Amino acid sequence: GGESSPPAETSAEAPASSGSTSAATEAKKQNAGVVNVYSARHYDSDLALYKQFTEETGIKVNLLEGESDQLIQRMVNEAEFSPADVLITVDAGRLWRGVDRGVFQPLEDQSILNRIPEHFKNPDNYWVALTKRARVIVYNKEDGAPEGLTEYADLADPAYEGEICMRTSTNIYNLSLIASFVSRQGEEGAEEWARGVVSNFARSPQGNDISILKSIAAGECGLTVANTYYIARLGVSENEADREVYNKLGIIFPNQETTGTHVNVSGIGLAKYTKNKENALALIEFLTRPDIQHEFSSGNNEYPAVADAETAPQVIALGDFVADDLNVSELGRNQAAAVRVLDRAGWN
Amino acid sequence: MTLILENLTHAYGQTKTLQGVSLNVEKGEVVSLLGPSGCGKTTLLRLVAGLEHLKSGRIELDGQLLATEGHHPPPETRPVGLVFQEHALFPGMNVAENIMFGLKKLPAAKRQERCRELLNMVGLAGFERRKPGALSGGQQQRVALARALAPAPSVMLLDEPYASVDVMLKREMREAARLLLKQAGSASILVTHDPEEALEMSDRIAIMSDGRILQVGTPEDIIEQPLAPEVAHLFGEAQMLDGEIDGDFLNTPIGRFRIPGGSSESMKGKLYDLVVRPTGLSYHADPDGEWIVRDLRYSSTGRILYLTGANTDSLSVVRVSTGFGAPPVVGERGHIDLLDRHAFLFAKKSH
Amino acid sequence: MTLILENLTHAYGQTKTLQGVSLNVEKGEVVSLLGPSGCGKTTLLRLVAGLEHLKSGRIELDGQLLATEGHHPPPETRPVGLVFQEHALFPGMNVAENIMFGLKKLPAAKRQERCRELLNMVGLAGFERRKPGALSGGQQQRVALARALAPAPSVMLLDEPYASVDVMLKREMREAARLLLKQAGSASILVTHDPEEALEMSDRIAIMSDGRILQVGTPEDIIEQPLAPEVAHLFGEAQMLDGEIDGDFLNTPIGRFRIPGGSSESMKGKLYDLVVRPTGLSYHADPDGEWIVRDLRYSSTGRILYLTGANTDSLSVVRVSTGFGAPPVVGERGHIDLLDRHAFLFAKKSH
Amino acid sequence: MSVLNALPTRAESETPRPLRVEWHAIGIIALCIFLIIPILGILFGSMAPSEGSWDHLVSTVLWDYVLNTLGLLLIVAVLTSTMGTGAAWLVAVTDFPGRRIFEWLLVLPVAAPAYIIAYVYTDLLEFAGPVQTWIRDVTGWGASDYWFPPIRSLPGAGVMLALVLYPYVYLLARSSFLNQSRTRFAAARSLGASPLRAFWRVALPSAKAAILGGMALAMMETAADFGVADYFGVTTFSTGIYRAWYGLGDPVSSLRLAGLLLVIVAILLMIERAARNDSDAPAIARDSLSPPMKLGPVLSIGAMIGCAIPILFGFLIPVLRLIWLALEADGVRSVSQFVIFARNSFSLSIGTALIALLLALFLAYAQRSRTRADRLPVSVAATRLATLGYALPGTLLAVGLLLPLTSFDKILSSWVENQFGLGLGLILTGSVFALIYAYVIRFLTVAYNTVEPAVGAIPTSMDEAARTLGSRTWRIVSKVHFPGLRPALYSAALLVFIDTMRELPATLLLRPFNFETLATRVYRLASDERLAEASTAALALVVIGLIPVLLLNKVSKRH
Ligand SMILES: Nc1ncnc2c1ncn2[C@@H]1O[C@H](COP(=O)(O)OP(=O)(O)OP(=O)(O)O)[C@@H](O)[C@H]1O
Ligand SMILES: Nc1ncnc2c1ncn2[C@@H]1O[C@H](COP(=O)(O)OP(=O)(O)OP(=O)(O)O)[C@@H](O)[C@H]1O
Ligand SMILES: [Fe+3]
Ligand SMILES: [Mg+2]
Ligand SMILES: [Mg+2]
Repeated sequence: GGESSPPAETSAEAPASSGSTSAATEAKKQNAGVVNVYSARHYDSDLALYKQFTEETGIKVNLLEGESDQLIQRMVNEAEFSPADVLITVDAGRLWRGVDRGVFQPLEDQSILNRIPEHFKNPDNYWVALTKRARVIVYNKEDGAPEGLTEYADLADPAYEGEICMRTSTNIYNLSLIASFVSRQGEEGAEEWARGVVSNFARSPQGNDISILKSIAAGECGLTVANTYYIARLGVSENEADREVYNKLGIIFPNQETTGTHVNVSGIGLAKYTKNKENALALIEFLTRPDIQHEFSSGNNEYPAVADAETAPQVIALGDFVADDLNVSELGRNQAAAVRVLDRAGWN
Repeated sequence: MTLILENLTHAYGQTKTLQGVSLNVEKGEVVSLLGPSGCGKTTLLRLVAGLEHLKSGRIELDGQLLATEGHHPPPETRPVGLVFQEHALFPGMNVAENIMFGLKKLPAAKRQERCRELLNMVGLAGFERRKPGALSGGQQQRVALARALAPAPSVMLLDEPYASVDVMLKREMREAARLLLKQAGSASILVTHDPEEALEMSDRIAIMSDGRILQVGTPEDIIEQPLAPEVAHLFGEAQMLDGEIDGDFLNTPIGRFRIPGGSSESMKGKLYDLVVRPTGLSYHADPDGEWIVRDLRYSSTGRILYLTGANTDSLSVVRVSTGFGAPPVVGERGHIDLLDRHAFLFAKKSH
Repeated sequence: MTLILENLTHAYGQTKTLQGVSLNVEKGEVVSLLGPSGCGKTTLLRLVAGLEHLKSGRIELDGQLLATEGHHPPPETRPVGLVFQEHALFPGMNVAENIMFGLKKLPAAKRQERCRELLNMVGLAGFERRKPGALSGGQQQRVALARALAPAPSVMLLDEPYASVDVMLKREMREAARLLLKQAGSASILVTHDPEEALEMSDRIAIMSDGRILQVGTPEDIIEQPLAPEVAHLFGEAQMLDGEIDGDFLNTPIGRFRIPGGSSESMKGKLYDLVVRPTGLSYHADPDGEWIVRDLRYSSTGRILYLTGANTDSLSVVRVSTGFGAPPVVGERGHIDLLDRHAFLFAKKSH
Repeated sequence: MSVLNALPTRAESETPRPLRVEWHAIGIIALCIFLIIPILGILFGSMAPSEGSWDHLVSTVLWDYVLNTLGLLLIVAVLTSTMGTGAAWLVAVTDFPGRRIFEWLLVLPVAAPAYIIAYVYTDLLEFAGPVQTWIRDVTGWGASDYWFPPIRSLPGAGVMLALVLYPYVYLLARSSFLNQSRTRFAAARSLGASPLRAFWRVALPSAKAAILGGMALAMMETAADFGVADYFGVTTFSTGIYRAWYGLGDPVSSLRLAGLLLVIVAILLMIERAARNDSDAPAIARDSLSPPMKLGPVLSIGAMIGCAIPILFGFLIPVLRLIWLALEADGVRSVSQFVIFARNSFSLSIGTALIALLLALFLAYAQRSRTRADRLPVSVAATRLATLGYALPGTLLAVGLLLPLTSFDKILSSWVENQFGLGLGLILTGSVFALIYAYVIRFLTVAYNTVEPAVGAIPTSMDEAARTLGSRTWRIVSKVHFPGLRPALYSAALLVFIDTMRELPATLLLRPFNFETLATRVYRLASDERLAEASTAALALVVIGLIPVLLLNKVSKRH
């Protein structure tokens, strides 16, 4: 949509500099003026923020986007030669793995740390969250709200047989959700739940959040779980068909009475071998500033990670909720267990 | 089963290859097609087989139209077999599979039987399992022949099927093939470069040149009464000389010959082609003779003398056959007489 | 420039193809290689050219070792030209480019010149721009010949270079090629299936059979004194008969022949191969004769009678050459005499 | 070995000789080692002890991986070979209205990445898509009142992949059919074989090497595909490898899966090699100029439909839909930003195509040469391994390459630092060099499989003739072989170019800072589930892929 797609020039800015010279020599040359970002966030709206950062500080942002795990792998391999100054990833599990594999160094800047609520940063301050997204239950309003469905656990209820559509087990969002089950109920509990869900599947796991949301609206699927920013995005889309889909969707924030709705984060950490620490900290500081946090919210429809940042109206419109206060590091720690649970439950 | 070719013409792009060819072949008859390289023999066979489309004319088989302008039934619907000049064996199949390719309608036992029979005929029993790539040139050619003969088609077209087969085998093979063709009652056209083969193998001979048929006739006709110098030239190692009638003599660039029957009034001063075979000349030694013996070579049918005119500068030779008596000596002089057989005079076409 | 082949052996896998072949060819000499299909002629040429590796033996050129066991210089380093039986023209290049391919060292003008010369020789002037795919079989062969002749190599190997060329052109081409080869002083080996061609073209003839050389000699030697029945059989349309000496006669399955010089004591009762050319027999009519005239065919050198024995059931014929007088009538009886030329008796090897 | 078979002539005559140092062989092995680093890395890596996840995988999902992967491979093999071979034969050998146009239109689908096609088709055909919605609107049916083939399924994935992969078979088969002797085909027909039987018995066996080569490519790409399989929820080795590494966090199990996949692919390739047989085409097809077989009106229509189907579904529908989406998303506005992405994509692709082509030629010739000892079994095996890279999921290849590259970089960098006191940083990693290296490893297979049958089909008699005329290898290759190889070389360059254009995982991981290609651009948007916005970039990707397709058409016309 219009808000989420920045004007053309912004995204053209980043690749404008020649890519053929080595990143490392480039870093050397302009040591004072750059910050090298490895990012697994690939939203056009982020590019606008980097541009704004450069305008404000004169520090040039060199961007390398990729998948979280590969970026971590690359940093591990590069070790002390790594040009990376900060790493941004989109899932708590990945942040946890980054810590696990030692690519971060602790953030010591209290002014930054203080902005972030406790369970949205690493206990040892290896990273802080930038944004959060809730994973909510979605149904088709025309079919009426499913009665008694208030918990994730209820999705395993045989009452919803043939209703549920899910993504595959390669998808990190669901893995994190399951990981939270594993944290609370152990592998067996999680598996029992997963089996219940599997037996309620309307079709084998497939597609992505957006496509499943459309299936809900079309009536092919009765229930799913989806990230809030996808739902909000449909609502503000310029495309009329998208807005029609949005209008048909009903949202349930699960576990309001108990643990709170499952929330995931994207986060940023300082690279262990950063050579532009000042600039890197400046960038982190910038990205956690309340006004910029608001931009995240309006640009990509996410919830700000910083408590006093203003949430965008289309996100507020989804409703208010109590979030799970499980430390998101737990999600990473239990991710492998989540995969095993899904394998055993036959959730492909 | 009569194959009738009527006034066929054909061209590859702009290159005219056939210009009005007509020919009939009876059931069981073998007609040889003889002519210089590039004259259109292969093209003619390809037209009959349906591999080329004719530009005009018609082909009839047994009273039924086989092809004409705008009507070109595909090759597989024509009862026509073709031995390709370039063999065209199937490289992935072994010899037996190649031969049995055209026999798919027969039961397997019959097929095997026929294959064995043909392999014996072409002297390749025991080669069943070889791939064509592991055969010598002549062996490949024999397989190609056997493959085409296998289905005993009503019309059989053979494009130089013996070119790379040695004489002895060739003789056997052509007798055997002739028998097979006669048994099957096929109307056959045999392209060959070997006039002797044509004479021996065929009921009739057609002589082609430059996309046209010059003469069709029995071997005797063709040998004894050639209608064109080109025809006469083909047989018996003939040589062709330009000449002008001068009284009872023919003056040629390499010497003069007496004309056996003398010349008529109307021939006087005209230009002629003399086509003469070594056997159409006789030689006797004579110290005053107009010819000098330059060389003397063996052929299986006797000695051939090479002579040049004593009174010309030309080094061109004329070849004369002699018997097996005492040979003339190189350097001696002698007379040459034109005999009234195997020597032919053709009035030159006016330019 | 002498090419010496000494005791060459070769095999394709388990198939032995050459078993101790020795042959010398002098500078400027043309040696023909004659032999049945599959006897190893092509293989021999490939060994000399360096396309196959010999198993044992040695090849020398001009006193220099060219190849031996374990020493196989690649073809491009050998001063050897080869005309391939299957032509092997380069399909992407036109005729002129094909011919000039081996002339890369000459300046362009010279190259063009030479190409023109050779094209004239093979009768293909004007075909420079044609791709090989648009040539007739004989035309392709002629291009292959011209291409090999172009660099005038010290050793020239010709594998049936005239197989698909018509007689008239063949005669011209072989004279021209002979001249070129003599001029270049090449030592040449010419594989051919045509005994007449061998006789006419070559200084000496080598007869091969089954991977061995049976006889090497001048044409006269080979014709007049064949050392093996296979050799005698090759020339002059010879026929081979099994026979047993019975007094002064030779009894064959198809009839008996009187032996011209009579038989010696030691020959009595032995088995013999009779190889006889039509010209080695004479016929005269005789109502009491032991032979019956069955057919009468023309050949360019006279009539050929086909006779069968009157006293045998065999339908096999014997062919006898007659002169040009009044022809015998089919069905008449007569005598056949063996002449003392062109008829050869070979004692059968004991089994 | 296929090449040996392809040259049935006189190869056996080689007398065995003692081994000696052959520089050729050493060169090949060195090159291959250079190329199989990531594969070796995987094989070694998979031998490390696993942390227990392996047993878990074996007991739960491994069989799904095996069955689904084999199923997918089977579907792709069947569909690509029938579509590719059939279409190739129609346009190469027969004549019907529009043949010339179809001849090059048929290549087009190769320009579209499979995952884009998959996105587009699901968008069109899924329950919520316009097609089913329309059906429901017209008929008034509800969700459960009718059956519609589920697009996101194993067969669906097979069809998607086959639609973009059949051109591999098509291109290779076509050039093989064009080079074949028509005389042989004519011989079969004059022996009474219908065109179909003649095709089956004569034309097809001669083209077998090419067709199998194309199928092998399609199948390897299928084995390596992640995008389609994941989106369609088909659990294959490729998705499993990804999950084992990133979900289970167990690289060892991931590498074991990859090793297993490679073994399966290698076995399939061995079957493929064994199935090839002699296909020596004579040098000169006498009637190569004569008109192709004319089809009657009924057959013509059949042929046109047959050729139109793959084009329609593999290209026309998806591209039109993309255009539709691009217009809807107002993508026209953002066209200008594609110039730089396109330039990056284009130059990388050209570079990779050229390098891969050269290496493929080198390897193909090494396999062909029969007089040298470089046909040592080691070098044959090395070549086989070196051309297996295509079957590796790109992610794994990238990771597999990262390790040796950075190690080398570090050594280099420390050395420079010690010697000159210069902080060099990492030169190779994160440079265009690393990218091209990765591409070449991956796409050499494509170039090799395309070039090798063509090289193998050159009759040895051509070489022999040229050599007896005094020419050495280089001149033979450039003057005698090149004209015949040209179509295959162009096809190989085209395929590598397009494959490079759309390569994603290695590009993502190994590229320098601020370096975007069209593929990464498409990925950014598509991975954010913004199909509409991605459509413009996807279109650009397809359009640039068309450039070489058009060029190919131009040059092959001259042929
Ligand atoms: N690649 C091969 N593998 C096995 N045997 C072969 C191979 N090539 C040829 N031969 C056999 O070797 C023998 C000699 O072959 P060669 O080509 O030398 O014969 P040739 O005398 O030239 O015959 P032709 O006159 O028919 O051309 C033949 O019996 C042939 O079948
Ligand atoms: N594809 C083609 N394009 C142009 N001209 C061709 C083509 N094929 C053959 N020709 C020409 O057509 C003429 C007749 O060819 P054809 O093959 O019928 O000759 P042929 O009599 O069989 O000769 P040969 O005895 O040499 O085989 C030749 O001059 C040849 O050059
Ligand atoms: Fe997302
Ligand atoms: Mg011909
Ligand atoms: Mg031979």
